[in-house]
Parts: sequence; C-alpha cells; structure tokens
Amino acid sequence: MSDNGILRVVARFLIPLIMLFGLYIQFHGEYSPGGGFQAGVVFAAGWILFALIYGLEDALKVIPQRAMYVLAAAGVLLYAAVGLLGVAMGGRYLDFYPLLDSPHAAQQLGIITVEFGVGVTVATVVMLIFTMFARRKSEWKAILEEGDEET
Amino acid sequence: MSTVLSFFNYWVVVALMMIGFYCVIARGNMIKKIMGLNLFQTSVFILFVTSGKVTGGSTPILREGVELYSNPLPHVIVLTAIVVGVAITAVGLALAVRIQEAYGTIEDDHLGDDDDDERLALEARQRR
Amino acid sequence: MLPQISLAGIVLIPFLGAVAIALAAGRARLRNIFCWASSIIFLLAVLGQVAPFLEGETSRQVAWQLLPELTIAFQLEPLGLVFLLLSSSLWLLATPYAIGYMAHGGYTNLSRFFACYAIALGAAAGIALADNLLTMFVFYEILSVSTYPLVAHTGTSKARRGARVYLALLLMTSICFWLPAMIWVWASTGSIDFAAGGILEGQVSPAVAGWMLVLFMFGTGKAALMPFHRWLPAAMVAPTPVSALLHAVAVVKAGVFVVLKLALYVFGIDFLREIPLTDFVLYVAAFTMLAASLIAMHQDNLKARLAYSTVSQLSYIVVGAMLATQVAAIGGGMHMVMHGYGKITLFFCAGAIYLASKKTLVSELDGLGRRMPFTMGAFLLGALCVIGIPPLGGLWSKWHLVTGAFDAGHGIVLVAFLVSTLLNIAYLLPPVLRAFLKPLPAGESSSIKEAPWLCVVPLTLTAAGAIALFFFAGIPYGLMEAVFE
Amino acid sequence: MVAVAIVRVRDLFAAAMLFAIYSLLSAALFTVLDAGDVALTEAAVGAGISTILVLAVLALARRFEHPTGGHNLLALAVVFITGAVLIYATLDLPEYGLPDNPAQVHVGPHYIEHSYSDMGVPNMVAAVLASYRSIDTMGEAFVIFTAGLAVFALLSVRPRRREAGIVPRRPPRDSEDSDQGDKADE
Amino acid sequence: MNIVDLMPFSVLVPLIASAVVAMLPGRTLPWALTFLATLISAVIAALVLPAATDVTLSYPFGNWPPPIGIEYRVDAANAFVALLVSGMATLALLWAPISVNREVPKRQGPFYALFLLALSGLLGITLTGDAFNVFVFLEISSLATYALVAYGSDRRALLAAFRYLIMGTIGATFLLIGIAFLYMMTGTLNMADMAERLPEVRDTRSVRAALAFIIVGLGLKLALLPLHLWLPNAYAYAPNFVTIFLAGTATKVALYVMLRFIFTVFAPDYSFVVLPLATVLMVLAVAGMFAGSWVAMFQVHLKRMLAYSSVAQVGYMVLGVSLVTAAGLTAAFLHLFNHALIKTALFMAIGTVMYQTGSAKIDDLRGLGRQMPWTMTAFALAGLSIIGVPTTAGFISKWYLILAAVESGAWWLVGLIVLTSMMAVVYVWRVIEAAWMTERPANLPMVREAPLGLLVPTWILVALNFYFGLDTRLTVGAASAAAEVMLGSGVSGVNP
Repeated sequence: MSDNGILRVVARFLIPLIMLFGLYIQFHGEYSPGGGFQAGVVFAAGWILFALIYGLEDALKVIPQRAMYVLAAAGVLLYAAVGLLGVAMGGRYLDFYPLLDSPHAAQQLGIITVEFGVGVTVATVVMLIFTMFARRKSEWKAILEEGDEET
Repeated sequence: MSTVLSFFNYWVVVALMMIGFYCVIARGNMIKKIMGLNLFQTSVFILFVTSGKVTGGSTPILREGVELYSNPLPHVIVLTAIVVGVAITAVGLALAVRIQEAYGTIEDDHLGDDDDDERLALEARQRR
Repeated sequence: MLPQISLAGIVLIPFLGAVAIALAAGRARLRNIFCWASSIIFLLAVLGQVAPFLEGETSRQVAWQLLPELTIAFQLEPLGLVFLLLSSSLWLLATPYAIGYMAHGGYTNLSRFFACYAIALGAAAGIALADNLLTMFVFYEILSVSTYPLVAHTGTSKARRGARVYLALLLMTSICFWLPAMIWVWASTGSIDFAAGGILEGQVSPAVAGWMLVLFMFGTGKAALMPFHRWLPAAMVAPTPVSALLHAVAVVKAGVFVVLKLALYVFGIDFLREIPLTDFVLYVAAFTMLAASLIAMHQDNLKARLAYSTVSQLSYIVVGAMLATQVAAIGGGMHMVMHGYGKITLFFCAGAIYLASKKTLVSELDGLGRRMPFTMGAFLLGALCVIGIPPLGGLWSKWHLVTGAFDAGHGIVLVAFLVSTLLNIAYLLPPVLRAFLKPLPAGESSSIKEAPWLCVVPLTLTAAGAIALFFFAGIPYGLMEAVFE
Repeated sequence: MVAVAIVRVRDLFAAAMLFAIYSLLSAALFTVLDAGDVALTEAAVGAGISTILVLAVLALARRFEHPTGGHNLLALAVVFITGAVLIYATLDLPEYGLPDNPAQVHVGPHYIEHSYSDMGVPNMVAAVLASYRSIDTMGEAFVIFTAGLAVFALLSVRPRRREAGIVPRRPPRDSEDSDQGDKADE
Repeated sequence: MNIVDLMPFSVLVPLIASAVVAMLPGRTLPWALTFLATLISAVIAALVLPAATDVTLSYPFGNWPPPIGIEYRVDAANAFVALLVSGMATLALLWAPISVNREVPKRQGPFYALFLLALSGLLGITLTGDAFNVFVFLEISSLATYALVAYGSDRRALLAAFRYLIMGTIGATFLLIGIAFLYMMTGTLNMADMAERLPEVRDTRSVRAALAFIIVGLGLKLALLPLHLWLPNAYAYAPNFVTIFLAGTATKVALYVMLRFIFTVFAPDYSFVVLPLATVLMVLAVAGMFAGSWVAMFQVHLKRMLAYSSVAQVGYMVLGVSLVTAAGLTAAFLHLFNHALIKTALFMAIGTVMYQTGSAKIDDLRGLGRQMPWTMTAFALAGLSIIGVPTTAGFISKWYLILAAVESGAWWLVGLIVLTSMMAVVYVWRVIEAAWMTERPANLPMVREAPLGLLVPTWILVALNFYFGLDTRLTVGAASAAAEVMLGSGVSGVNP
C-alpha cells in the first residue's frame, strides 16, 4: 500500500486535518459534542492511517512504542493527579473548586485537564494496541521464514 | 396504537440483544463471539440512551432558545460503557491471536477437550 | 505430695510432649526420653488432682473463649477422673511396650508415630475434662485426626484403606450426627454446659430429646454401635501399640466415656427414662453386643477377634448408660476401667506373639504356651477379666451391669448379658487352650521364645493390674458413686 | 437486519464490514435520540477502532468461520428466555420520550439546570462526565489503560513455534487457507 | 485528616500506583511499590472498619452531594469485605515474588500493574455507593484479571482467559441491563437513593426483571452453580500467584455486591417475596455444594480440585444467604472471610509444591510429605480447615451455618451441609494420603523443601486459619454487624 502515490498525496493532506480535528474535539469538548475520549480516538486514527500508508516502522519513528506506553500511564496519572490536587488544596478527591478562586474557571480548568489526560491515554493506548497487532504479523512472517530455512 | 409505537424502540433493543447474545453463545468462532458481544452491548447502550430521550428535546448542550433538553446522564453512562466495550474487544482479540498461535485455530468447538489431560487421566482411572 | 496444676495444664502436657518428640526427630534416645518423660509427667499430674478432689475441691477453668458465649472450658468431675486415671496409667504402661515393639518390629518414621500417640492422649485428657459439649467435640475430633497417621502408619495400600475407613467413619458420624445434635441442643436450650443430672429436662420434650439421643449415640462413632462399628476391625491393620491405644487407652474409651457423660450430664438418668427412644438405643446396643460376639467367634485372625470383642464389650457400657439406673451406670463406668485393663493385656499379648513368632491366626497358636509362658499366662488373665471371672476386675463391673438390668426390669437385656458372657468364653478361651494344651505342630521351628522384655514386662503389669482391680474395685466404684451425689 | 447478517455471514471479513455499517447505523440512531457525544463515540469506536482491530486479527487468523453443525438448541433456549424476560420487563417501562418519566424528573434535571451555573460549561455531557461523575470517567480511563496493558502483556510475548507443529497462518487471502483449515480440524 | 477523608484512598492508592508500577523496570522495584500500595490500602481498610461499624461513612467525590455525584458509602458490611480483600492481597503479595520471577521472568511491571488494577477494581466495587460505578470498577478488575489469567504458562490458560472473558462480559452486561432498568424506573444511579425510590415502583415487571438480571449477572461473577463454568480452568491454569489472589477475593466481592443489591437496593421483603429468590438460591447453592464437591473428588490436577471446591464453598455462602435470617447472613459473611483464608492457604501450599516440583498432579505428589514436610503440613492443616475440623476457621463457619439451618428448622439442609463436608474429607484426604502415606516412586524426582519466601506466607495463613478458629470475637463480631447492616434495623427476617 505504501507504494501508492495517490494515497500518499491524499494522506499528506488528510492526516494533518484529522489530527487537527482531534485537537479541536479535545479542547472544544465543553461547547460541542466530544471530549478526551473521542479526541484520542480520532488522533489515534490519524496516526493509524499514517502507519497504514507509510508503514508501521515509519510511524513508530514518529511516536515510538515506548513513548506510547509511558504516555498511556502518564495520561491516567495526570487525571489522578488533578484529583489529588483537589485533596491537597483542601477539598475532596476530584473536587475542582479549590483549584482556582473563580469557581467557573476552576471547574473548567479541572475538566480540561482531566479530559486531556483521558485523551492522551486513549490515543496512546489505541496506537499501542494497533502497534501490537500489526507487529504480530511481521513477527509471524519472520518465524515462518525461519522455519522454512530450518526445514 | 401509541403504546405499540412507544414500545417499538424497546423491542428493537430486545431483538438486537437476542441476536447479539445468540451470536456469543452459539457461534464457535472467537471473532464472531466478540462481535456478538459488541452487538449485545450496543443494544444495552441503545436502551440506556432511549431512557434519556425526551420527545422534542435536543442534545444536552446549552444553547440560546432551547428549553427542552434530553437527559445527559444516560449519555455519560453510555460513553463510559462504550469505552469499556472497546477495551474488552481489544483484550478479547489479543487473546484470540494468542490462541490462534497456540492452537492453530480460533474455533471454540475444536478446542478444549482434545488436550485435557485431567479428563483423560480420570477416564483411565475409572476404567481401572 | 504432688503439686496440683491447672486442668488446662494437664491437657497441655501431652501436646507439649508431642512437640518435643517431633523436634527430636532422628535422635532415637532423646525421643525415647521425651516419650517416657511426657507419660510420667502426665500420670503424676493426674495423680496430683486426686487428693484435692477427694477433699471435695472442685476446679473449673475456662481456657478459651471460642465463640461468643461458647467456651473451651474444663472441669474435673468423678467420671472424668476415672477416665483420666485409666488412660494416664495405661499410657505409662504402653510407652515401653510401644518403644520396644516399634524398634523391634523394624518400623520407621517413629517421631511422627510417638508425637501422634502423645497428641491422642492429650485429646483424650481434653475429652475427660471437658466442661461442655463444644470442648468435648473439639478434642474428640483432634483424637480422630491424630490417630489417623497411627493407623495408616505402615503406608501399605491395605493400611491406607483401613485407615481411610477408620477416619471416614469417625469423622462422618461425628460431623453428621454429633455436631448437628450439639447445635440443636444449643439452639433449643441455650446452653451446652455439662451439669450433673442433665440440662435437657424441662427444656425440650421427651420426643425431641429422643431424636437428640439417637443423633448423639450414633454420632459417637468411637462407641462403635452397629452399624458404625466397621472402623474398629478396619483399624486392625495398625501396629499393635496403636491397637492398644485404640482399644484400651484412648479411642474407644473416649467413645464410651462420651456416651456415659452424655447420659449422665446432658440427658440425666431420670429424664433418660422418660425418653421413648432410649429403649431403641438400648436394643441396638444389646444387639451389637450379641452380634459382635457371634462375629468374633468366627474370626481366625487374633486381632480381628479381639476387635469384635471390643465392639461387643463397648455395647455393655452403652447398655449400662441406656438402662438409666444408677447401678447400671456405675457398672458401665467400672466396665470402662476393667475392660481397659483386660483388653490392653490381650492386645499386648497378641503383639508379643506376632513379634516373637510372626503368627497372627488363632489356629496357629498351638503349643505356644510353653514357649511364651508369661505372654500366654497374661493372655489368660486378660481373657478372664473381659469375661468377668474372679479373681479379676471384670467381675464387678458385669455384676453391676446385670444388677442394673434386673432393677430396670429389662429381661431381654438380662438374657443378652448372659448369652454374651457365654460367647465371650467361647471365643476368648480357645486361643489360650490351644496354646497350652496342644503340642507344637510338627516341623515347627523350636526357636520361638518370649518377646523382648520391653514388651513382656508391660503386659505382665497390666495383667497384674487386672487382678488388682478385683481387690481394689472400690476405688472406681466410689468415684462413680460420687457422680450421683 | 444488519445484525442478523453479521451472525449469518461466514466470511469474517464481510462480517467486519457489516459490523462497521451497523455501528454507523447505531450512531445515527444515537443522534436521533439526541445523544451527540455518544453518536460521535460510537462512530469512532464501532466503525473505527473495532473494525481496524478485527481486520488486524483477521490478518492473522483464518478468514472464514468454520461451519457449525445446525443450531445450538440450548443457546437458542437461553436467548429466548432472556428475550422473553426482557420483553416482559419492557411492558412496564415508562413510555418512550415522555418528559415526566422517572429518569427525567429525578437526577437528570439537576444537571440540566445547574451545570452551567455550577461550572460554566455548556456541554452538559462533558460537565457530568468530567466533574459530577468524574470518578467514573477516571475509572473509564483506567479501563482503557488496563486494556492497553493487557494487550501489551499478551502480545509482547514473542510467538513461538509450538511443539504440536502448528504453523502460524499466513496473511489472509492466501490460497492455502482451505487446506490449513482442514489441518486445524484434526 | 479524619477517617472519612482517608477512606477512598484504599482504592485510589493501588489504582494510581498501578500506572507508576507499569512503567517500572526490573523485578524488585515493581514488586516493592505494589506491596507498598497494597499494604497502605490494607492499613486504611483496617482503620476504616472500626469507624464504619457504628455509622455509615460517606465520601462524595468532587464534593457533589450523592445523587448528583458519586459517593463511596461504607458500612460494617463493605468495610469488612474491603479489609478482607486488601488484607488477602497483601498476604498473597508476600508469597508472590519468588513464584512470579519463575512464571513471569521478564517485564514484571505490567504484570504487577495489572494486579493492582484488579485489586483496586475489586475494592472500588466494594466501597462504592453508585450502581454504575460498580459496573466500571467491575470491568477494570475483570479486564485485568483476564490478562493475569492469560499469563499462565500452559496454553490452556489462554483458552481459559478467553472463556472467562466471554462469560464475564455477559455477566457484566446483564448487570448493566439490570442497572438500566433500575435507572429507567427510578431516575437515579445511587444505590441508597434507588432504595428509597424503589418502593414507589416496586410492583412493576421492569423492577422484577431488573432484579433477575442483576442476580444472573452477578451470579456469573460469583460462579454460582450453573454459571461457574469459567472458574475451574481459570483458576487451574492461571499463574499461581494470580490463582491465590483470585481465590481469596474475586468471588467474595461478587457475593458482597449481590447481597448489596438484594438487601440494600431491593429490601429483603421485596427480593424474597416477589421472586422465589430464596428457593432458587437455596436450590442452586445446594446443587453447587454437591456438584462442586463431587467433581472435586475426582480431580487429578489439584488446582482444579481446589477450584471445584471453591464452587462448593460458594454454595455454602449462598446457602447462608438463602435462609434470609440474621444467623444465615452472619454465617455467609463468616464463611466469606474464613473461606478466603482457607483457600488462599491451600492454593499457596499447592503453588509452593508446583514451584518445587513443577506439577500439581496428585500422582506427582506421592511421598512428598517427607521431602517437603513444611509445605505439606501446611496443606494438611489448611485442609482440616476446609473440612471444618474444630479449632480451625472452617469449623466456625460450619458451626454458624448449621446453627442457622437448625434455627430455620431446615433439617435436610443440616444433613446436606454435613454430607458435603464429608466429601471435603474425601478430596483433602486423597492429597494427604498421597503425600504422607505413600512412598515416593523412583521415577519421580527427589525435591527439597521450598524456599522460606514461599513457606513463611503460607504458614502465616495457616496460622491465621487457626487463630480465627480459636479467637472468633473479631470475625463473628464483624460478620454479625455486617449481617445486621444488610438486614436493616428491625427486620428479623422473612422466610417464605
């Protein structure tokens, strides 16, 4: 697939758009449908498209597997940290009001941060899962070839 | 008449649920099973969302001039549940891949009994 | 003067001994020292209780709060003291016998053996001193479980099968009948403490109590009422010291002790007479008495014959309890002691014969009397004691039992006693007669001589004890009589 | 109808495609039911991720489902009992879409009335999701994280040739699919 | 910081730690942090229990008042269960490192992270007061469990995990259907709020069906008889550490949630009157006791044997519930606790044997008593506990169970309980006989006693079995408090 010129050209336009759309969903979630989860999925979808067209190895150069793994954990930690911050500032867990003086701003800050955490986790986990499945195929091939040599 | 109409939605849900459930139990292929699971869950989502719908209401995003909103709570529930669903799908498929490697098939009917050495040992014991 | 230690302490001695024996694994001398030490200390501790007790001192001790409102508690009362004296004195005699027998017989794994032996004694002490049903049950189960490794000691498939039957029957009866009965008593009276004269009267109707009685009696599998007697013959696969433990020192004695204790301290003799189902149990026991004797007559294996004899003798005691008269109950308690001394002598002899000649069948005993005069002489005394012929202790207990049956007006039981005694003679005396009167079969090696002295001395002592009990029968009688004061 | 087709079709590739269509249809249904967020998610997940994953697995496994002998009566019975209970249950459910159903009068309105004054966020779904019920959402994030870990753990084990002599299957649309299938039957 | 503010951290600490543990390299570090997190969780749970005995604690997340937000709602019942779960997890972790190093040689970070997720999922289910939150945390723990089971070295572990996944998801979805109906009828997801609003709509078919769906869904997780199919294989082929952890916790939590729904959300006078629930539960419990024990008697693989025994023991607990009396519920809670102790000890002993010999087949255990005396003695003693020999924890459960049955006048149940106990004797004794009363065949390898790292935790549990068999103030007190909470004040019991 990676040889197809037209696809490459289309993808070159499309992928940035998808990513941008993902970011829009992420940070516009309070005003329109969408939020961290959907954004993460869309963002990951853009990356997967990239991987399908340019090959997995190239895609992994953009975001290495190790980074996905770490970011996935970092995302949930971010979420949890916001909750802990609420406790540290004298509220309950996941209480956003103590974060800032203005209640609305505090809530919005809290919501945006946790949604971002969700977004990061979802995007990286989806990418990670895709990578694992796609990797598997090449690993099988390698083994089959080894096996052929042996026999 | 209105009763029938008002329940139509629920019955669609029930029909979908039954199809999905059947797919899970009766189908041997693991991928099919997972698809069935998805169908099954989706039907529950529809049930949930249905419960939040208010006739004439609109998407629960605050706008000028809209008075009647549908209930946002079921939407939140379903969002979370969808995420759970996809997580299960991913894990299930990963398991299916490993099973394919280990057994060479993902047809559930062909698996299990063939190398159940406990059972074989038990039979041997009973014969004795 | 002997120091008086707490009741829980008495129970603890054998357990501590067991730990010491287990830790001495691999060092035979040290282990034997521990065996001796624990049995001697145990006997001394028991004797230490006697004097204060006779002076009318009662001691009760709550050792542990096991469940809310339910405790592990100990109390010394006359019946328990009888049982304690019996088992502690017999343990001291059994210890040298067991050491000699096991060492001579080439058995291995002796630490486990002696540790379990000691635990069994501790459990027997716990049963003897139990102040409530729960405590009794706890130690009863410890006794069952701790004797399992003893029965299965040789590890052959035959031994394992026998031990399996042994454990299965004992656990099954106790868990299936005893435990529900105990919980039933607790649920309906709110108390499971023993009290002289019983605790059930006025709390439950005689009909209900009858069902409890049936559950308790069949639940006490160690008393070997038919049809739950199979474990005793099955356990014959064990080495002889174990048989002695089972038949005389602890296990079956614990069974009949439980029966007596239940009759006197839970149901109460007066209430027992009102219960319609008492007679049912009585007849079952009488039947067991006769049937087991008949079976014993046809056993050629000496130990099996003795085992069935035990089944029969145990039923004497159960009958004594179920006759529900004071005299019969006293007779039952005395028979516990008399039979203990008589039967342990018989088993010691059987073991000694096996050790010396590898013979196990009655029909092989011809001519052995001259070769093993002490052993066979003791056998004769033991047999006479079990049968109940003077000048041996068995006479007194049977006398009281028969008197009790007569008082209660149970003619059938009276007849059963007489027939059974005749049967006793018919199956216990032939081995002795064969040994003394028949010549050695031709071709038999004449090298057979007495078993090692470690085995012979104890059996002579127990035989002497059986004689002594004829003259000092007043001691158990006095103690039993104290139960009714 | 699509759902039935998914169950019936033996070609798993086709089933996956049908499944994507089904997801899109249900997304449309969600939109009709005023659940914009849900619709977006269902579209992204059902038509997107799930399909991609299924296809990725199909690349590894056999494409055609093995025919099962007849219908599974027990399964049918279980399904019909469940269905019957469900139908039974729906008979007493509040009528569809009425504004005075219990769900509409108890907790839900609170969100509708207060979410803006509480936090100045017009999208009530986002408000409920991330603030009112944010521990749920945190749980959801952890579910995803768990799934990632699980898949990682499962698939980071390098595949080995098994002693049983089972050869991993080549990518789909290979001509040897059929005889491989026979092998698996043994 | 008072105790209420501390309470949710029993769940949150392991949850958050899981994300950190996932990233840690090597072996020691992940284990150490996991242990620390679990220990903290257990300590918090231990602190919460006395506080929750008198008064119900509520912790609203995000400070939103309960029906609007989500609360953790802790009373005597779930504080008890939470302490059990986190305590068992701590003990299991003590056992873990040596065995896990063998079974999961590389990349232990994800493994322990999944364990923490499973644990915090279970704790979350236990503490939460929100019906949907139950579902979410149920799925966290389930997903993590599927993966943990699949770590097993036998390839059948994969199959077991897959089937577990399918069954588990069906169960969870059933639960979700039930919650959906309840939501549609009451408009709330908070369980306490639901309980208040349910009486208005109690006589509708939907509510009845909701109850049925919830029972079936949780019954799957609980491995109640016809729904137990996933359990034996999952337990048998999972890594030993995972089996140990699951045996002590997973089904217990499922039972607790089921009780919570039956008794708190639907009042007992509803649950047991509208549906023939008591009868159904009783029949299933008895069938489970019998079938589980029966099949266990013929198992050759000891982990499977213990797994079937678990099915039977679940039967005991459900039997206690089905009596619908204070005594019955106390017995259920007691057995829930005691069985966790027993099974964990048994699985630890078998796991230790597997670690040394590589096999858990009964024939490969022959003569092992002399070669691994400490391990096999531990097994024997824990075995006595499952039989219900006095002075062990198992006896206390049996005592209360039989007492409850006697009080209800259900003599046939007494008979069945003691009969299945006898079956326990059979399956335990097969092992003891093989280990102690048989010589080791020449073709089996000679092995030595296991390392102390495995023995010590096993013996701690055995000691606990005896401790709680002798000192019952703590367990009986907590269990009866939990039973009272479930029945609510003044409800003495409804027996149809």
